[in-house]
Amino acid sequence: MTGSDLIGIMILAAGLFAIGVFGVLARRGMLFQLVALEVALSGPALGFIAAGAYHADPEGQGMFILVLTLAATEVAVGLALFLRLRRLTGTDDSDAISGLKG
Amino acid sequence: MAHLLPFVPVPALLGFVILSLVPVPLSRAAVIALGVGAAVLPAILFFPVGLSCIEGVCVAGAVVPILSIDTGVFVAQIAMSMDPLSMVTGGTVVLVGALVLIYSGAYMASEPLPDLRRFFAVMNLFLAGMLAVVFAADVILLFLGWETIGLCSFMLIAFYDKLPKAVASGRKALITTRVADSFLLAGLMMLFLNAGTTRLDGMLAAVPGIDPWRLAPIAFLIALGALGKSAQFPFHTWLPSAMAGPTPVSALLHSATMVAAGVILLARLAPLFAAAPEISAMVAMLGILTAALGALVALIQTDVKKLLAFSTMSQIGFMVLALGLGAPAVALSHFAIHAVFKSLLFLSAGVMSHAAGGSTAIESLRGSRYRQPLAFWSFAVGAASLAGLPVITAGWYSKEAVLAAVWSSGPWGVPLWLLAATAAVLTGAYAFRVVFVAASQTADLAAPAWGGLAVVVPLTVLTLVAVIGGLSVGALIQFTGGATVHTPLLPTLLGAAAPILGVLLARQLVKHPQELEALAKRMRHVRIFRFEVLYYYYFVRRFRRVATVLGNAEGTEAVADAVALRREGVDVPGLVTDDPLGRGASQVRGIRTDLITRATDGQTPVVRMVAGDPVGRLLIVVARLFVGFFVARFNPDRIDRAWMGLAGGAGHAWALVRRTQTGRVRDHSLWIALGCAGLLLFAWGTSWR
Amino acid sequence: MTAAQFAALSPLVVLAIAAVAAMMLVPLARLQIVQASAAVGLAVAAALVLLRIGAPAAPMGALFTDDGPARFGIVFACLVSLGALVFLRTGHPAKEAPSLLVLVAIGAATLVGAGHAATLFLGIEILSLSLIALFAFRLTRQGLEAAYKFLVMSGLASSALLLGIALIFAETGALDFAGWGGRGALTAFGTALLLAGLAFKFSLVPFHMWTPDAFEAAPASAATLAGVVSKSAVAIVILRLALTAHLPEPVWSQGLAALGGASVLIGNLLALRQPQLPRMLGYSTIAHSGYIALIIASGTPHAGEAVLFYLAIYAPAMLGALCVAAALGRAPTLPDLHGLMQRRPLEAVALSLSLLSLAGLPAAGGFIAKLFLLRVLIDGGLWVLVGIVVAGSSLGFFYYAKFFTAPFVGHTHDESQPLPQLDRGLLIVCIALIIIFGVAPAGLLNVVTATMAP
Amino acid sequence: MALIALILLPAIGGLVAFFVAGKGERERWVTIATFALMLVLLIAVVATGGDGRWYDKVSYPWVPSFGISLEFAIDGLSATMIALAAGLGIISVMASWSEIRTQSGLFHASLCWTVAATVGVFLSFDLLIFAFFWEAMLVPAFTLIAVWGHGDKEGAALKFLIFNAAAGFGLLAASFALAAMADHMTFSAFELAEMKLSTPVQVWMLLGFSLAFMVKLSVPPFHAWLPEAHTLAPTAGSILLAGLLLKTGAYGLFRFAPMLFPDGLAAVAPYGIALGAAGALYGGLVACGQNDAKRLVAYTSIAHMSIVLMGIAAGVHYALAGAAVEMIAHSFSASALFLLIGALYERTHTRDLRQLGGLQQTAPKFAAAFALFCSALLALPGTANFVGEALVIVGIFQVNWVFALLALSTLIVSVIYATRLLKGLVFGLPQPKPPLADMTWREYWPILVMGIGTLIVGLYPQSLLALLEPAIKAALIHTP
Repeated sequence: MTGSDLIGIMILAAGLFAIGVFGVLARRGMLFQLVALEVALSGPALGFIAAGAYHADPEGQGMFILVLTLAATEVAVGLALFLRLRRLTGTDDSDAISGLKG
Repeated sequence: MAHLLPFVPVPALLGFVILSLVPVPLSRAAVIALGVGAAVLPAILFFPVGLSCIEGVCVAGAVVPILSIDTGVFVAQIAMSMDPLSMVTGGTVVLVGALVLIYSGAYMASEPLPDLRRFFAVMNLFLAGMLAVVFAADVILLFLGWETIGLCSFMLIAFYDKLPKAVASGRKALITTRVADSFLLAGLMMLFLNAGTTRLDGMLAAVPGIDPWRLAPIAFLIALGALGKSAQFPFHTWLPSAMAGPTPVSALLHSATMVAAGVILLARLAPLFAAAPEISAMVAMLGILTAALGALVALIQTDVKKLLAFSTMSQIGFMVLALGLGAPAVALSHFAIHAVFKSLLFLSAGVMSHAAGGSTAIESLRGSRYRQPLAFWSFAVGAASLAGLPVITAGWYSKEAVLAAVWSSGPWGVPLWLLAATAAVLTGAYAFRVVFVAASQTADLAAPAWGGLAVVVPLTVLTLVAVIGGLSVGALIQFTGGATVHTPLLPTLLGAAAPILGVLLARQLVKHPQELEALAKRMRHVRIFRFEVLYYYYFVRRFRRVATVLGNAEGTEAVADAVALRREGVDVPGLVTDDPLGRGASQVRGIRTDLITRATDGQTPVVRMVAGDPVGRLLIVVARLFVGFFVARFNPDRIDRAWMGLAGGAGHAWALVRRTQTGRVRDHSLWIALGCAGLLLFAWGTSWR
Repeated sequence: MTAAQFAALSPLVVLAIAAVAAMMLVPLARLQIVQASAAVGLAVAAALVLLRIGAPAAPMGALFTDDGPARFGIVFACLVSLGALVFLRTGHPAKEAPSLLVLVAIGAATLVGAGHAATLFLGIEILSLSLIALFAFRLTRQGLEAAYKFLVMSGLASSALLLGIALIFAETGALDFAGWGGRGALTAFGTALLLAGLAFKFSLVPFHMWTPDAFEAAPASAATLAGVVSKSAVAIVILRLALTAHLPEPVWSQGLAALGGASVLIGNLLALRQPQLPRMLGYSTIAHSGYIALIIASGTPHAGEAVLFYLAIYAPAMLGALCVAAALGRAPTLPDLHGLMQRRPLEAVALSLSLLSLAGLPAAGGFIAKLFLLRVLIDGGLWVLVGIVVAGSSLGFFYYAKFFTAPFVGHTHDESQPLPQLDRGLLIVCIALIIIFGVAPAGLLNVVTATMAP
Repeated sequence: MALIALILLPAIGGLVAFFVAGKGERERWVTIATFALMLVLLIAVVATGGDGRWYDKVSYPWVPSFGISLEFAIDGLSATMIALAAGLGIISVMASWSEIRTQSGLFHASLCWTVAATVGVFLSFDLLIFAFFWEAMLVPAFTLIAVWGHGDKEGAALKFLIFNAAAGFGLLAASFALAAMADHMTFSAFELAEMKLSTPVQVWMLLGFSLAFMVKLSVPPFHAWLPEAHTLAPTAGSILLAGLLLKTGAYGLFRFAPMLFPDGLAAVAPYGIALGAAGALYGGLVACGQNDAKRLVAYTSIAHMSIVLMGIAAGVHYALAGAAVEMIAHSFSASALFLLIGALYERTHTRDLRQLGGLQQTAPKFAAAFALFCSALLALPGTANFVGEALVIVGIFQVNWVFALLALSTLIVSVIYATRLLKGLVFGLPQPKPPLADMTWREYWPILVMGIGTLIVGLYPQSLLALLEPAIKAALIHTP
């Protein structure tokens, strides 16, 4: 893998991250926000794989596994919160749960 | 006997301390006894001191040191002088003081006990302060006494404190003299810094060494201070209103002693003024101006005390004139004689008006000759002395000495003499105007006679002195170091004729009162007599405006309470219209026609008095615009409001920033994204090369 | 694994055992027992570190460092968690909260020892996830809302952090802090994103939005964990980054200074007229994070000591204030505090002293902390930052003073429960620490200096 | 050790008062006893005689790694100010005997702690310890105003706190900058004074210091906190604020500006004098427009403190002596007037000059006391205020006669506000209608003591100046 490949993949990773961020910003549904979060996390995951490959360093793959674990736990906790919130408020609109402000 | 000198003021001071500070109830008789005794004792103590002068102890420059304080910063030498000057003035003060207090023991006897006690306490304090002024041989003691008598004057003028006018008059006197005192203090400080000592003799010894460019301002400041205390033009306005005090106060403070303190000071610092001739000339000019104007204004007065006040002003003008011309001895002799006859006039006028039901209007004295013969005749003697009837009165001798000094004072002597002689004519006129009115018949003679030893003794003694004291004038002048000036016969004769002319004029005026009224009416349109109004307009009003605007009185709790009450519908009289500094009037909306009206509205009483005088009005308009401009710049709301604006700005910022905290997770995430973007931009910008 | 290495790791092991034990005890024992087991774990972990005072740093490899700041951080995290455990009242029959609390402590302990991206990441995630669970623990609408928002934002911040690490990794090929460096564009971008991710956990403006919500909605002791334990751990890790990594310079220091300055100003501004005590404290922690960030950004020789010193003084004040807030029921506002002095003098004194310390006025410890802050900034000649600190603190006086007075004036009625003995003990300890740090700071300063000594 | 005891005594006394408070008047007596003990201790220290410059001088390490030490020294100036602190403390307790009925323990504790912190300020010669006490005194004073004040007390207290605490940063920042320039880490003023700094650096440092001092002195335009704080504070608070806290600003300027920055002070002195003159005039003018008696006195404090500033800035012997005397004199007169107005307010529940009057008819003791202290206010010769102001003005004449004339004009303004106070309270028809009770002994004796003090210093200033002379000599920056 050459340096320019690495840059290309890094740009892709950053693009994934940006898409995820945009998803969180653009979607009001909580479920979609959680999905967008997964997309955002996949960006760095890709980055670690690519960088690990470039430097021939297994640590990159180790980081990849950690990121995946995190993504899974985040989604698990997030889904639990989502269910509880929807039962309590009857909506999945994240804009609607804005009781804490000021 | 010199060692007795420092103890002369002590009884008076003790009297004050006992009467005012010792919280023990005293009976009426005890208060009077204490108060009068504390004033008589100094006279008794002074007697041996005065006698020792005959033995020749009192020479110029004789000083009794009291103590010297090394403050670490400078050495303050407190001392009393035993020179002829202080002996003459001191003798006069103790004599007049004792007599006036004896008199007031009877005059004030019917006042409520607390007021009586306060009266005697302050009178005693005044006497102590006055003695400090006359005996002081150093500026510290001098200024101590100087300010003390100023404060006592305020307290005594405001004695009838339930009358707002009395308190206002007292404040006016105190503030006006304080303005002058500040000048005096400045002058004394500069003199002190140049001479390096607080002793007056040391200061005077240093005078020749002082650069004339420095000496002139020093002399100027000191002269202003002295003139202010002595109610000379342009500080004269406080004296007539000071007559709101009780009559003995007017007799002691505002005729005989306190107002003459300036004269004493000028006489004591005569070498200083001799070294600053231009300032001396100014002093002389102001003196003659006051003498003439005072006499003229006295002529049209309808109140006997006011008349005497203007007369005091005028007579002190004569003394100041003499001082300005470099004849302190003459001025001092006139001071002594004037003190005697002026207090005599006040005391006897007090008796007469007492018999007339307390009114001090000249008209109400009509018939006093039959009701109060003793008082009337002593008044007549006093008036004769004031007018300076030739040969038989003391006043003639001292005034002649002044006129002679004027005549022989160089190229300007003759015109000045003419002016002074005119003033003398007017003096005779106004003095005898009262006498003639009091001597006339009236239907109502039923008022009770009033007298007693406490009244008779002072009147008699003062009358005697006012008649025979003239014989001592020559000796006095010699004693205080002046030379008898031999004037040509013509001015002497003319000078003698002046009072007689005045008496004739008075006769005429009393016979035809309408002429006097016409004169009074005409004089009211002459601008110089509107001085009082201008003074009020330019200083008092302006000051009040500045103070109110600066003071931001709306912020105070009391006003806030009043506003709250008014909101509830309760009428609060003191809110806007009764603003203590009187700026409510400007709130009134009137029809505004032209600039002048606009600039002068709300000032009705004052402006009306200047109406028909375009120059005066223009001046006022300019002054008002000028001050308004500056006051607007100076508004303290701005200092405070700027600070509070900062606080308010922070509050607004809080409300603004707070709105970013919307509670929506998308908005919050947006901030995170923006933060990331910002940091990335920063990283991009700084790693670009 | 050598004995020294095991000894260095033993606190983490003990904490992990305690967390598991507390979890296992839930169906078997009463809440008190569960809490006790958590407390024992925390205390033993702290003691294990303290026993090794003076011991040389064990060679642990890049994943875990065993230096002074790490030990300080572990003890600090354990003790503050112990304090937070005292007033951990979730108001819910579930008894898992103590276990979660120990998990937070584990996260913090991991984070403070982090010398490698993996530990950094793990520590942050353990912290975040257990905090999310604690925020939501009451299952109230507000708690869930705060937890959800925190989850989403924390996810974003984590991805930013990870992307940053990935970018740096891509350029430098290293994942341990010591290997980070260089001046390439990728490192610069990576540093920016790394900073963003850390700033979120450190609640620096503009990544601060979650803080007040968490303080308002979560149980007060969860707020303590978020505001003190997690934040201190992040502070120590940022400090370690500043000391060991050679991150590209203008980005790291000036970026940190910019975030810190913004936090000082905006945090204080946001708290200015906030009527609610916990929310106000939330905003005020933003400002305090800002002060600490400024210290680190100054890069002066004493910065490390100043950070630890600041944290040590900040902790008892925040702990005391939040304990009182917990005692007064949910989200007490300014009027609720009126007359507190007559009703509950201990709470009133503790709250006032805590606020005094946070405001940085003597004789409370906060004054000394502020002195240190100013000294560090002035040593660095950073007069702009001094100006920002002065402006921010002056704003701070306003709201602290308002809450400071409230307990002494007026009267209100309340029928809340009297405070348990343990809470009283905690408050007394906080008061004592605040005063001792305020009038005799030499001891603490010595500890901090010794900690930072190489 | 005695010096530390002087600080610790009131600090501990406050704690004791806090805990013994309850039924009875125990906390009041404890507080009085504390201050009395302080006076005894102070006399014991002064009686040792010292070495001509310092009566006692000690130094203990506090935070050695920081270069901070507990560096305390006492000379005549410090001793005078501490005596004032203890005396005013006793007077404050007496003045609040019937006024303070709620949370009396905390009140007296705050009183004690305010005094303890100010004593610390007067003794400290380590800049950071000085700053420590400087900021520490704000807190109990803030509490005094915010809890026991009147009206919008919290607003007033906040203004007080924020102004002073924010300005305190100037002191802190300049101290650190100064220490950073030293060759080793030290904050000892004695050691820092040895440094030779260039004039511009000195000016900057001085500006930092004087920011704190001038806000405390409340020289316009930094005065905005003072009127509200003085007006709305309880009587004891006003007494301590005017009599003690303002003096710490004057003390700091007097002590440290010439000691640490002689060249800087000389360079900015004309501006200092001008600011003081303008401030004195401004404060006086504003005082003339007040209806609230307490507010009026508060503004006179601004005027008098500006005169002190002028004196210190002038830097000549007369002016410094005058400034020192004026500090003491103003403590007496302002505290006494606040005490009197507070006692009056307790009886009438108003301080509005238009709703009061005729005291000389109804309450002659009140009237006499007001007359005495109004005389002091207008700087009547014979009162300490005159000595102070006259010496300051003489000194300024040596420096610049234009400013001296400006300063003299404040004497004119002072007579206007003083007589306004007299007119509103003492003269006139007795108001309000039910005649009020005259002073009780608790109110009378403090007034008597302060009155005698004013007169003694006024008539025999050497009594005070001899004590202050070494400090004044040390503060000289010009010897014309």
